[in-house]
Amino acid sequence: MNIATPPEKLTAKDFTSDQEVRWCPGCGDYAILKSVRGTLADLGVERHNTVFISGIGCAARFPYYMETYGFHTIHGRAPSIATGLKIANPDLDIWVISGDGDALSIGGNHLLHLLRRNVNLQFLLFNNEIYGLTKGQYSPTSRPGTRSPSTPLGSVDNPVSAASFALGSGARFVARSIDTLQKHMPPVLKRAHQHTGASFVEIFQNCIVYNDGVFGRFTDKAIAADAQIDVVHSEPLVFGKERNKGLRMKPGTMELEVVTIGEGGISMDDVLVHDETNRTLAAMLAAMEPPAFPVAIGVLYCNPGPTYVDSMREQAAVAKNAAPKANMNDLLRGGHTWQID
Amino acid sequence: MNIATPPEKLTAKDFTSDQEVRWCPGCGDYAILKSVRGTLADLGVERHNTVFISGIGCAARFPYYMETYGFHTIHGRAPSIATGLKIANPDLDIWVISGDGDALSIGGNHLLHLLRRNVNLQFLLFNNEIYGLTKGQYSPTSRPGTRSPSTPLGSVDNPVSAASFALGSGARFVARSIDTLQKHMPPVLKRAHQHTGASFVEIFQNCIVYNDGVFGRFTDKAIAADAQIDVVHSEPLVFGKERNKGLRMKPGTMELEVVTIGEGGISMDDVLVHDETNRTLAAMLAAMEPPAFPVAIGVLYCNPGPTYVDSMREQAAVAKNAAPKANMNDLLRGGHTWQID
Amino acid sequence: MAVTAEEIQEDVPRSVLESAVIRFAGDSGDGMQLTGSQFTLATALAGNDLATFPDFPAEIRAPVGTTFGVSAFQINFGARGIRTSGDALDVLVAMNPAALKSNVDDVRPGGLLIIDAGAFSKRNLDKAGFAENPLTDDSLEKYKVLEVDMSRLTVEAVKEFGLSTKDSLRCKNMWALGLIYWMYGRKRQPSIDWLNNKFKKLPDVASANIAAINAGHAFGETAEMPAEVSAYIVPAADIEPGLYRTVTGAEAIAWGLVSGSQLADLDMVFCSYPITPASSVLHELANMKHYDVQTFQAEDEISAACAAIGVSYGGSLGVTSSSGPGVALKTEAMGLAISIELPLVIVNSQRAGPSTGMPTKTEQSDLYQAVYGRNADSPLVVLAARSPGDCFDVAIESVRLSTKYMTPVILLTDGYIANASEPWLIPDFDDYEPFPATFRDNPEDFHPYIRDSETLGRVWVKPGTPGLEHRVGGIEKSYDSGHISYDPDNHQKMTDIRAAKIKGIANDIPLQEVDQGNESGRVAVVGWGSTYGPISRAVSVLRDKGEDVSHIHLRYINPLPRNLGELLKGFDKVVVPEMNTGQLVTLLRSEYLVPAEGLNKVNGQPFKIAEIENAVRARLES
Amino acid sequence: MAVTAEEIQEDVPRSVLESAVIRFAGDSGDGMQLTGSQFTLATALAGNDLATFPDFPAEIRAPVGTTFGVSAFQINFGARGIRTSGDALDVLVAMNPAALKSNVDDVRPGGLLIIDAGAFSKRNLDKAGFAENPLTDDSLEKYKVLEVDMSRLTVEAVKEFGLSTKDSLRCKNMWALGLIYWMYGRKRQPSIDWLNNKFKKLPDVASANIAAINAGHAFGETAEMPAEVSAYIVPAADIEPGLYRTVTGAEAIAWGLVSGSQLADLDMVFCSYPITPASSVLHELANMKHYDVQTFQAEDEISAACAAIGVSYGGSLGVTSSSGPGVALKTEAMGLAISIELPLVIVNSQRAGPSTGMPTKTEQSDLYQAVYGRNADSPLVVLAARSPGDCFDVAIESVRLSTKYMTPVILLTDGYIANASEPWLIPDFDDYEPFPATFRDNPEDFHPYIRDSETLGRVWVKPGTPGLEHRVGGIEKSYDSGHISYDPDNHQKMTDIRAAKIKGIANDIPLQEVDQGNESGRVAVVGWGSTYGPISRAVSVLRDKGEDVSHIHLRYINPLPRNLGELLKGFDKVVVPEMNTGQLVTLLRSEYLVPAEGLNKVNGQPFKIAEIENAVRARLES
Ligand SMILES: Cc1ncc(C[n+]2csc(CCOP(=O)(O)OP(=O)(O)O)c2C)c(N)n1
Ligand SMILES: Cc1ncc(C[n+]2csc(CCOP(=O)(O)OP(=O)(O)O)c2C)c(N)n1
Ligand code: SF4
Ligand code: SF4
Ligand SMILES: [Mg+2]
Ligand SMILES: [Mg+2]
Repeated sequence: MNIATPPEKLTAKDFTSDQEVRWCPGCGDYAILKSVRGTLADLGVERHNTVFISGIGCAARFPYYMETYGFHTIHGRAPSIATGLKIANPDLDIWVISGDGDALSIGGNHLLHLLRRNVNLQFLLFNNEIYGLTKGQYSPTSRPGTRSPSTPLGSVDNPVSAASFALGSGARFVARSIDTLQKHMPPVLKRAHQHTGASFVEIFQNCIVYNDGVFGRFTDKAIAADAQIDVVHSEPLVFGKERNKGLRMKPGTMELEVVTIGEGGISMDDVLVHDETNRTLAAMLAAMEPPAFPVAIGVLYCNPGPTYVDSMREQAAVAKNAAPKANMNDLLRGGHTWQID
Repeated sequence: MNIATPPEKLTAKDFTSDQEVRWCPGCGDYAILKSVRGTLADLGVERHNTVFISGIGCAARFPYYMETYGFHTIHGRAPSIATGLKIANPDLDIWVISGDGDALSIGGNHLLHLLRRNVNLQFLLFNNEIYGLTKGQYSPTSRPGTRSPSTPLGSVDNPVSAASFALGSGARFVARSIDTLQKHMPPVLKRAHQHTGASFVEIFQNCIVYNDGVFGRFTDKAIAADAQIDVVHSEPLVFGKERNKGLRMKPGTMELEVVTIGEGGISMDDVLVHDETNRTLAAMLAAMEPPAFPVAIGVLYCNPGPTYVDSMREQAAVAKNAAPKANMNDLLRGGHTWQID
Repeated sequence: MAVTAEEIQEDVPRSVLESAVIRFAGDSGDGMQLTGSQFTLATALAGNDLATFPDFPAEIRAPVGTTFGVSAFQINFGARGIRTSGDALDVLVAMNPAALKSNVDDVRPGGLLIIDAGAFSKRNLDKAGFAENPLTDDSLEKYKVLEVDMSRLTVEAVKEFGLSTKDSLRCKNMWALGLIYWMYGRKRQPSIDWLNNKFKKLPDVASANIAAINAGHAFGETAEMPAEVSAYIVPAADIEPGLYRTVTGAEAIAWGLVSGSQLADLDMVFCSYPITPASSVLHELANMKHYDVQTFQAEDEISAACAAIGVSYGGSLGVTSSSGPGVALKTEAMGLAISIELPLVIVNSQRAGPSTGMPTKTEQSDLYQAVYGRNADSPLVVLAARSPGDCFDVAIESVRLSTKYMTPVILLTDGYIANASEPWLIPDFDDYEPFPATFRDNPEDFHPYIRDSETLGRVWVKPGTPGLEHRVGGIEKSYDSGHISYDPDNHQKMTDIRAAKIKGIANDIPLQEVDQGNESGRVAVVGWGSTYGPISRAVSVLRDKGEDVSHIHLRYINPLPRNLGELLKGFDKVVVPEMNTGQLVTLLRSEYLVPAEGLNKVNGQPFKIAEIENAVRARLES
Repeated sequence: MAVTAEEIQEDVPRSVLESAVIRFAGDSGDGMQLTGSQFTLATALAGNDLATFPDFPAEIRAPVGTTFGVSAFQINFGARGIRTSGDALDVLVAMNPAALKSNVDDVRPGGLLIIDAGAFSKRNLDKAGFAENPLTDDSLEKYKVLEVDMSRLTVEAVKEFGLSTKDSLRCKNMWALGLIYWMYGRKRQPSIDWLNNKFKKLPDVASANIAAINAGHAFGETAEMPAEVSAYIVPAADIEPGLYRTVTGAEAIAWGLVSGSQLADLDMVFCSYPITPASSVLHELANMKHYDVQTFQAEDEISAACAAIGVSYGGSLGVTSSSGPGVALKTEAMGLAISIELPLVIVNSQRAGPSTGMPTKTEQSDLYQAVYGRNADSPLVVLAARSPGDCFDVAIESVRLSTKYMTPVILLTDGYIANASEPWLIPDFDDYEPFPATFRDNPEDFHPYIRDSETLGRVWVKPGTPGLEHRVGGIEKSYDSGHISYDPDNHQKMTDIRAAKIKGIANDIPLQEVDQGNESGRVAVVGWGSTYGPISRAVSVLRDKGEDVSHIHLRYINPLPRNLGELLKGFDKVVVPEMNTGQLVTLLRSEYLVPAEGLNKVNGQPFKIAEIENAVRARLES
């Protein structure tokens, strides 16, 4: 057990609980765990004020490994439990950890409402496009044709895009990173933490056992630079090994296209500048799929707005100011009464 | 009871069941009922092949009033029941009827998955921005500040936009109409019927008892022409009493703006032409809110793709072709066996 | 005893009645609920004891004039203790043919029908499904009938205020109220005050309504009444002295929960999703932000239950509320609360089922669900309220047990209790013993599953407390440490302690008392919940006739009071009336092996006294 | 009897055993489940009766060498009828320290430990949490210990095939299998064939594994074995003649459902959401598209249940499947199916709870949930399977009752049955009587709630049938017409008929038979589900010793067989062993007022024979 006063500056190790980590060796979850611990240390948050809430799944084991408060709840319901917790105690710094099945299959509705209510917390979705814990069935984010124990001939449903769904649900912060990008993830997590409201972060996570390499199409070293674009607010949307590729609006259409700077008269000025406050652009970036487009990572959208619990508290404060001091006897005697002697 | 062979051409009356309609007098649901009956008659569909599935709510009483097959199920689950029905019998023509609470509060997850799977049926959402049946609590589509029995001081949550949510969920047909627009609704319903896949139609419906006039901001006769835009594929996005207002991309941005044709050098050529196959445009149209913008009605998006049940059936057909004739004894004896004498 | 309101000044000869049952019935738009509650108030002020039964149509606003659009309000009042809203009607006020049609069968032979003849148009008769006008054939022979064209008389009475005909006609309920006020010698002033207040901004409407009351009253005083109709007096009842108000079950639950959380020194967050007949608790609490109450209207019942768990995890009191179908959805979350051992109060306002069933009708059929309705061995506490006023105390007790034992508690009430109002002797909040919750804040030797050796409840920790960081979840936990454990013996130990904790609560609740009658004897009638009224009255009727019958009414369903088995074994027969097909009876039989028999009724209506009386008599005779 | 495989040719002297219990335990990556199933096959081919118990770790791939990463497979086989996987181990094969640590306590004193000494490195000892090396201290004193450096011997044996050390070491399970084959005189050829087939595309791997088997076998034949280790023979058992295969409960459920739907002449759509230990039924059926089976992996359990209702509404057979927490989520939908009166089969593969509990461990604690776990009066049919093979017949019976009576049926199985495999006398499908479903297609006098006068089941109509258009829902329906009805008497009538329909099924199911023993006597041991094996063995042990004990095992939980009450009343004592805190016992006590007593165990492990034997003996003596 820890002493009550945190030391001056905590390290990643201080955020490490005494529980043995039980993911498969080589699972992408390890890398995310490492990033999160490091990020918390960098942020200088207090352990006792930090709570990790998760549903069920491999990803959802995460809270056990953090030396903070942690609650491993039931499948799909972490957003609701986190909302209740935030209402009860708005000062807590809450991180929700979820998988693609947990968040987008059974839990899709709660995620929608968490996002539209804009409850102030961080929501990390570990997307491995598979149900890890239950041994490899396809998930709502699995590519069409995914062969799995429940789809031996290949899945036939259209997958949902986590980021598009979040934007459609009214999310005001949508970002992405990749398990292996240990330099990229911490700043994204910090932005999420800094944002007031529900911060939705999708992290592509490799399930080495049931879906190994499914993100290879944009994470393989050889092609990563050409298959990813790290979007940064106010900066041009360029990418590529030579950083000579860019995104622009295809003239006369409402679609993005990839252009090569220096080819066909295209200059840097033709390239779109990222505006993270623009939902339309964010939606287009979220929808990009290789090989035609690079996969967008970084902060796709950030546009703060009123948050649920704060608005609720403000309303309560006004009501309390307006109403007489709360006394149960007053309440009980508040209506029409009569005396029997 | 009806006779087995349908007469040559059915009328709206033929789609009218013998059940007394039990909505409040003046409820917008009556107008929708009328449109749907008329549309079915116009479409020349067969009553026995048509099924209405609903959840719970005032809107969900709809099936009782149709002389077709009808199933009034439980709150929020109509999409799932309809999916099961479609798998069992792909030839049925299924209409799901839902309210804003039924579809977007308790049923949001099933709607998401119905849309992403693209199950071939029509989904009509009667959006009155309130819980009618349970006597007027605010709903996830209620404007912020809505006073209701559960929010006596006004609601504080950000509402979800039904059409934006549908698009974010991967819907391939998204349209809108208004209860009172008896000329507008039937063609929209016909397009929905014609579209192969999940056709999502949001209908603004006035709840005269608990939320009367909430759509007045764009349906009041006096302002309707300026506050609505009926979008038509391949036609310019113009509206207004004088039909001199239009939508265009605000130059240099990723945003729509309203322009007046003939003012400030704006001509018809500057106005965007509606492309119902473009998801980005559809999302921008769906997000438009008065007074800054008109409310978009008509077919916002239509872009067919593979449908779940058809793909499932095709896969099964291939498997059946490949595998030997199904015989239970073969199956039971299929593995390693041994004989004890 | 004396009523503080001034005594009735009589100038007509009045027959004295011990009690009377009146039902006001009309179209949903006719304002019958308002009429009923005004009469209730006037009756309470007159010092009678009373019980009411509002009966709403399922539709929000069914088409005017149809039978399924009829709204009714029944009141039973008397000079003696009143326990039910009454078996058979002495008076039915029927504002239209549909109201007559759907209610006349409940009038006792010889009872009085007061009928708005002005509403008996061909069209309305058709809508109600009358082939013949019942006022002109002899179908109402066995009743006394007072036909008055209330519609016309009302329109005339309010003419001077310039209302439209439609608005004028909306005053006819007040005309009827005025007539009934005259019949029972009620004072009009409180209703007049109420109207003036309600229509502050529409003085013409207020005046019209008041004129209608007065006109109805005057009609009684002056009209040539048929011989059968007379004026009555129902003397004041012998009621416990004190300050009274009327209260519905929904209100009392809300106030009880708030009181409980104050006694526990906790903020409360009430998380719910609307559903009939549970929503009124949400509505009540949504107005109580100044009592440190937050309300959260969740996207569904699952989310509501989970948010409440999140609240309790955060160190406030999480409460959730629904009706049967909604509670069904909370089942998995309740399992988490049991496993995680956090306080959680779940209020179930029962309604008729299965499935959507009859949402506006009452039933007691969720006892199985409450006691047994979860996967795995999942014990929790189940309490039941017997009447609107009782809801207050049961809600407080729910909070006490939930926080003291770190366990979910299900509070069973029903649609009848939720909507019915009864006069309530207002308790003094200062009389209640506080039971402040304690939170662990000492990191020394801390483990999240350390238990209180007496209650077996685990420690409660507020996230945010330095040095107590820990992780818990719905997976089986190691005894004390709370770490994940798949150890076989540990699971046995944890299962046993979860069971022992709930069982042990039997030592912290009162012994079961016999409500009426002896502690042993021929027949015990055992009830729970809203059957209290009819059982109580039926047993007192039988006892008055010298029968050896006792009434035992349970507040604690799980665990059962520790003396209950002994008690039941002292009776030759145990009869268990329930508004279900026999649920408590299963519990009693399996727990005590007593040959308890069910007396069951599931038609969405409360028991009639006579039903219970007859059934018990049959057992006495057999 | 004779085994078609050629008879064993012996050249060593072998002691004869009546039965033996072996457990293979190692790291998740050590292939213990494969080893176990190969040994099972060889044992079945040798004509022994047998029962197995696979025990997986909860984690997908826990870190190598830890105790929570240990995977085990137990088999009990013999020359007599075998009913359980065995109480205590005769032989434990431990491939690493963690495997020894977590399994050694189950070995009987004097039992044999076969240990891969090569895996007992300091690192592995640490990971397993051994302070001392148990091979060098005296902690294993009470066992016979055979230490072999299997790792090294395997690497040597497979050297010639050029595998990496890692891949070479992966063959060590086959080395152990070879040794055990030698010990029990098993034939290697079937496993060799299997390896050649499995590694068709990797002939080196196949050869290496075969070499390992042979090396292990040769080690037994040639090594200087310590005196305690000898070779055995377990003679063939007296088994009913016929064609056999091994089957797991999950497979048998899947095939039974398909068979049932074929007998009912229906297509089947299986709608499910993955959850341990239920998923394997989904996996099995996903491969059976050519049997007119569709599978739908829904977004959650609610959707799965609702989709299945949609399927049945459409005139196919809707089936859904889950484990306790998932079934909890289906509760509201089940209420709809009850109200709408459509067929629906709900398979519950029970696991240890509450909440997430211990997903990979078995329990029988969802009986309350199945029988009572819904809001309102919501009767449905509950059946329970007793063994893997029994799942086939119970699944067929579920389909029969569900379609014949238009009702949901819950089929209870559990994690133990789902995963365990047993030899199964393959039935001839043609022996099963078809029970084709009938659909109404005649519009004359049609109402959707017309009932069959015998079954009380309502008519089934396929949407798409001309002239039968109609509307139904979860609101209470008018008797016959199916229209919405709030009529009080109608609700009573509908509630009563729903109950009567389910009760009446008692006339369509077999009378309860006594599995072993007399129809009356001193003690009846009453069980249900997967406790069949241990109860059966314990009772036969007791009876062999002359005790007056009978075994009654229930397949029908609701309704109960109509002679059960009579039967139970014929015994002085009724003992009910359950892997829960006492659920069936509640049913029996309340239903029949018999003083049945529970014998309960909830540690995630099946009963041991001795536990039941001792408990029954205690009752006999008291
Ligand atoms: C109510 C319920 N349904 C199903 C399950 C089984 N289950 C556990 S985790 C899981 C899905 C895991 O997938 P995901 O959320 O993507 O997490 P991952 O394991 O891939 O990290 C499922 C179906 C459960 N625990 N509870
Ligand atoms: C499980 C469950 N929860 C709650 C309810 C209560 N309920 C019935 S309809 C409804 C909401 C109705 O709103 P909406 O879907 O917008 O339909 P409307 O009545 O406005 O047409 C609610 C909360 C229910 N019937 N079942
Ligand atoms: S199954 Fe996949 S997601 Fe789960 S721990 Fe293993 S590698 Fe990671
Ligand atoms: S409550 Fe509103 S939505 Fe419902 S029937 Fe009445 S007017 Fe229509
Ligand atoms: Mg996943
Ligand atoms: Mg609505």
